[in-house]
Amino acid sequence: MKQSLFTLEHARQLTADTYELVLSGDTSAVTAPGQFVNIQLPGKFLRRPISICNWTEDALLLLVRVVGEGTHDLVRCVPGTELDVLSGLGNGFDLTLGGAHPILLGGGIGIAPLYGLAQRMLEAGITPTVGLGFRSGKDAFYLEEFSKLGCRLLVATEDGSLGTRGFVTDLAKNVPECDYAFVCGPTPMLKAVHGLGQLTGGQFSFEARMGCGFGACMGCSVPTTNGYKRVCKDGPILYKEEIVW
Amino acid sequence: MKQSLFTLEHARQLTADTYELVLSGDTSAVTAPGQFVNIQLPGKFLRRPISICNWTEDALLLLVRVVGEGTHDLVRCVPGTELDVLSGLGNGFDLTLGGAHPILLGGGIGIAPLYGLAQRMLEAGITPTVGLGFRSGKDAFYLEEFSKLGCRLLVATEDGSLGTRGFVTDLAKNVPECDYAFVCGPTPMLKAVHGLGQLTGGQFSFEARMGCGFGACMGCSVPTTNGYKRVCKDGPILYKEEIVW
Amino acid sequence: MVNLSVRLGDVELKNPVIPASGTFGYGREYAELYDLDILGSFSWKGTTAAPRLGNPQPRIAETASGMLNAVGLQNPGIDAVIADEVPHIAEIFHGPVIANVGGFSLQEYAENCAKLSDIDQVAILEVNISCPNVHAGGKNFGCDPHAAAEVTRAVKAVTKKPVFMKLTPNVTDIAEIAKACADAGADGLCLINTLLGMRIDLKTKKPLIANRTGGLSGPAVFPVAVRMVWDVYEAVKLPIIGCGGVSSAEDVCEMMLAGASAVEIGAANLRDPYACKKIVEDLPGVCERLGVGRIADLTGAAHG
Amino acid sequence: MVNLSVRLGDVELKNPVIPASGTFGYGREYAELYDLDILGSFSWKGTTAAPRLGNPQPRIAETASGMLNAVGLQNPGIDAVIADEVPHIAEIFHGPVIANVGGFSLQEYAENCAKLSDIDQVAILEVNISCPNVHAGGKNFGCDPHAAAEVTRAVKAVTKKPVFMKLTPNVTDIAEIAKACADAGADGLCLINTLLGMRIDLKTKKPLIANRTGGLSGPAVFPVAVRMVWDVYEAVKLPIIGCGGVSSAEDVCEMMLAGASAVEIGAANLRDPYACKKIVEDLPGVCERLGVGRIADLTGAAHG
Ligand SMILES: Cc1cc2nc3c(=O)[nH]c(=O)nc-3n(C[C@H](O)[C@H](O)[C@H](O)COP(=O)(O)OP(=O)(O)OC[C@H]3O[C@@H](n4cnc5c(N)ncnc54)[C@H](O)[C@@H]3O)c2cc1C
Ligand SMILES: Cc1cc2nc3c(=O)[nH]c(=O)nc-3n(C[C@H](O)[C@H](O)[C@H](O)COP(=O)(O)OP(=O)(O)OC[C@H]3O[C@@H](n4cnc5c(N)ncnc54)[C@H](O)[C@@H]3O)c2cc1C
Ligand SMILES: Cc1cc2nc3c(=O)[nH]c(=O)nc-3n(C[C@H](O)[C@H](O)[C@H](O)COP(=O)(O)O)c2cc1C
Ligand SMILES: Cc1cc2nc3c(=O)[nH]c(=O)nc-3n(C[C@H](O)[C@H](O)[C@H](O)COP(=O)(O)O)c2cc1C
Ligand code: FES
Ligand code: FES
Repeated sequence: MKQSLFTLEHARQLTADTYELVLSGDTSAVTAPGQFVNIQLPGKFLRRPISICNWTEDALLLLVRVVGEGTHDLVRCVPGTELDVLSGLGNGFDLTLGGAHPILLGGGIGIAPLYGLAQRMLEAGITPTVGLGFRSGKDAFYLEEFSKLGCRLLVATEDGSLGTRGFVTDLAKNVPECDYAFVCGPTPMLKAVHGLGQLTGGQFSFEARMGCGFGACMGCSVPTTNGYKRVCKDGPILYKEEIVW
Repeated sequence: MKQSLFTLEHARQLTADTYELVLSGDTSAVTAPGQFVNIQLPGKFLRRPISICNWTEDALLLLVRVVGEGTHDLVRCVPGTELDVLSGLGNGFDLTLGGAHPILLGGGIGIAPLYGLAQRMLEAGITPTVGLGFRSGKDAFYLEEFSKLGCRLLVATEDGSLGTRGFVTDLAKNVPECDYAFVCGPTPMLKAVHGLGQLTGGQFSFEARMGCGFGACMGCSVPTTNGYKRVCKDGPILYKEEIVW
Repeated sequence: MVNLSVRLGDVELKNPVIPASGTFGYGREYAELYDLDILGSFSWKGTTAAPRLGNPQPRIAETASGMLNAVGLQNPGIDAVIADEVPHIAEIFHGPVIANVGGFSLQEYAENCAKLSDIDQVAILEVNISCPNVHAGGKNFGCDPHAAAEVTRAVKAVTKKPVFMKLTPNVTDIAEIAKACADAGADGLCLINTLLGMRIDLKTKKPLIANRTGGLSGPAVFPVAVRMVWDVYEAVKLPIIGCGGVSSAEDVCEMMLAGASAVEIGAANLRDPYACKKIVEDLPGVCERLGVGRIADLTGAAHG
Repeated sequence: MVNLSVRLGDVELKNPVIPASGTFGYGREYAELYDLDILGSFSWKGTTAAPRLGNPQPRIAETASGMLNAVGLQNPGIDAVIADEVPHIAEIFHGPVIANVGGFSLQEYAENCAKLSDIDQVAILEVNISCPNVHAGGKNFGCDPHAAAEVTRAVKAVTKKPVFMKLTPNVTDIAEIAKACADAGADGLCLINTLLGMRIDLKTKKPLIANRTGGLSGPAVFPVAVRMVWDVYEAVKLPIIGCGGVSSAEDVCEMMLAGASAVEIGAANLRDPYACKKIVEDLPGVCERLGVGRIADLTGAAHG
């Protein structure tokens, strides 16, 4: 973990409520896809945890969905704004454990960490299938970006306005040969994927309301079969076999 | 009183801790020199009261001394910053009551409202003598501005590094023919001036910690011979004969 | 169309937005700014028998997301209020008024309330029991269930107007005080008054407030107020006016979910004189977003 | 050169800066960030007899200038702390440690304190009495002077270590509780713990904290903490650790002026993991500006 100032370079609107942000700064603390940053915002007491969508040596890519005041203020920062960021938080995905053809399943804003994961998998010679779920076609984003990476891309929408009608679980069922999943999305989705019979293993990215984000306060602890784990420090990635609903 | 947005046009440093600010916006609520504005600052619950140094139809001139976080943040606003301002607060000076040759006495940042007052007096054919007091020569500001108005200017410093060594009371004693004073400065100065035998009358600008600044909370009330008065609404200008120390 | 009307017992308000006592004077200053008739009601400045000059300066200090005040119940006294303010209020506001009453003895509370009982526009007597009892060594009435009940009984004995007891948060168990007031016949409750707080000036090394302590209010206290409204809603069946740190239409809804039937807004008016107007204007939109057709349905909806 | 050293009874600290219990774990996470030896001390996470899993999620909510937590004393239990954490602490920190102890019965408090009595590095036992007494229908020990005194006596009977009772602010008269602890033999006091608060989620219409209420801390509570430290300083002659909303070197000084001999910093560490380091670094400059050569001289200097 590192505390440092990042500069907002640009913010681009992707859908009605979703934005892509590029922050420049020292990313040396980032070691794995699936890690997150915790961003201090003026007037807010607690920081806001946001997954690292992707990163280079000197820049972070974030995808942010506006749900409240903090995310609202964040996406409206003008380029040049300096932000106090804790970077490189959490364990991140272990991409070596998913075999050669894992499936990456993301729902809504949960697709963010899968992008950097997919890119690094491809660099490592792993060819993931990516299944992305959205409420409707107008909520979809980052399809082209995932395509350009060169991975197989499946899309589902709840209203069928884009891709398969249904959920990411339906996408997974169509590729029964994929038996290891990397998953990020809302809790009901995580739970549904977790219940898929075809999976022998998987890594699931969890969310929790956080006090600190670096393991000090026990604010984010959840029960697992290995005892309580801190989503911020021992997670946010939990493994299929340890998850307790 | 009016609530509206003002835009910071420029901030100029005058001394180590004193700044001149120009804010553009609707000044229609300002009716007299000696009134003040109450400025909302991000992250501060209460507004900050600042005297109107001078004003035009569409701009306010303020002089601000940095004493704490609020004034620190205010003078560091970048040009273009929008500020939520309550303007035209307080009673202001009545320049018709001081005769043809009143004296204006200001100490430190207290000289601010005297500038607009002096200008309006001159416009009305009144020729004020202005006595300004500072701790030392390096703390002095706005001497040229006052001179340019065309009024008689006297300066005192506590260490004698500029003008007369001493206080504004010493300046007043040198012009015994002036028997009506318009005064703004720290409380000990107000009190000393109030005690000057030569004065038959005068108007004194008071400060108080304020909850609202527009008369609603009684946070700023002080005793006078006319009962309690609200510095923000019935003041900040109190008259010599009603002042109780 | 969202229905914003709410009831406080038999009193109907067009909406739940009520400027809180001590932050709205007797309405004069705000009437110059906006039409007060948009408000559900307003609670006037705490009024005592004799005129009170209040505490020495300074009376105000800033805190993180809040403020301290030690105004000390400065008011012109009940006779002057009835003579000068009540007729003026009738001109600037045409809805039901909440008369906030202070007192330093049972007798004073009762006399004040009796005097207000014939004024038609006064719809509710809000009895502020965060006052020291001069007959009990300055112990605060609101900190003791017996004293709180005694005030309630004393006031109820002299008036037919609905009596809402305004509770102090500086107690171990606010539900206990609420129950004591309810058992003594209160028609409703208003909570919270300010939390006791203090700031010290680093330069002078003395308390910033001349009176040493002041009452903390503003957004800082909102979670404490919500918790206490919840606790009191569980403990008694009386209508509750929720108060403490409310500064947005969302806060109004949150306070109602905790159990409030109407909501008072204090310090927010001082920071932004148009706060209550903005809240009234924002409420329909917030209710629509929450899928609420009748705002009164929010009261207590987070319970059970 | 400003002298930053302070005393808590017989315990000397190199400076008054102490991370507060529950926001610093057992030091591990912060030791990765900075050299803990710059600190006066640190108070470890509230430790109970049995390991505790704590409350369900969510446990955290944001408030204006503060936060609510309902962690529920999650900790590995005293035996695991002694076996695993104490030896590790000896590696990462070489000053006196404050051992924060929780308990749900007199017996549990006493047993926990007895177990910690032989650990050299533990300089002070900080007994958190904001816990429900399982033998008294869950009534909070810290809300009743008799219960607070009983805990004090039970603990003092089993240990020679200095015992600091950590008081809850959710009481009518904190000075009364402080006096009860003092009379029962406490060596010092720590205050305040968190204020009971609550937030409600407008979308789900349910409390945001799964446990319904949480403890409010952060800058929002600072004026309440300063006031209570003042009151307790006037009431008892014991050393006080001031706590509640402190987030800057200036706040440390203000808390000391109110009567604190040393100062704990809680929520500020969560917002900024380097908060205590920055405060330690800023203190000399702030003291110089205030003309203070020995920071210990600030303690209580605003009184009398
Ligand atoms: C590990 C992790 C990774 C995340 N990655 C992303 C991401 O890449 N993009 C994105 O848009 N969002 C992400 N989130 C969710 C994001 O943190 C919340 O949407 C955000 O904190 C909401 O803040 P707000 O002020 O807009 O909303 P409010 O509801 O006003 O926030 C109030 C409080 O609740 C907390 N909170 C609200 N929702 C959540 C939530 N879902 N999870 C955790 N805390 C919450 C806030 O942090 C704040 O403390 C992630 C959350 C976690 C825990
Ligand atoms: C009618 C009036 C006119 C004023 N005109 C000017 C002016 O023209 N130029 C100028 O530089 N200053 C002026 N002041 C003083 C100015 O308001 C304070 O210096 C400023 O509020 C300090 O804010 P801060 O956050 O920097 O200091 P802090 O000390 O951190 O402020 C903390 C709180 O105390 C209040 N406060 C602190 N000092 C004063 C004070 N002297 N008077 C009233 N409230 C105070 C603040 O408003 C705030 O609420 C005036 C004050 C009044 C009442
Ligand atoms: C300046 C000021 C004066 C107050 N005067 C009174 C009063 O006279 N009577 C009363 O019952 N409450 C009084 N209060 C308390 C408020 O009515 C309200 O209960 C409290 O401030 C909490 O609400 P808030 O956080 O919205 O301000 C006063 C509050 C303030 C800020
Ligand atoms: C997440 C969290 C956990 C806490 N856990 C404990 C605890 O285990 N024991 C205890 O005595 N106090 C605990 N506290 C209270 C703090 O030690 C401190 O008394 C309180 O938070 C006020 O200080 P602050 O405003 O600086 O946070 C906890 C506070 C927080 C925020
Ligand atoms: S958020 Fe503090 S431990 Fe995870
Ligand atoms: S500051 Fe509120 S009445 Fe003057």
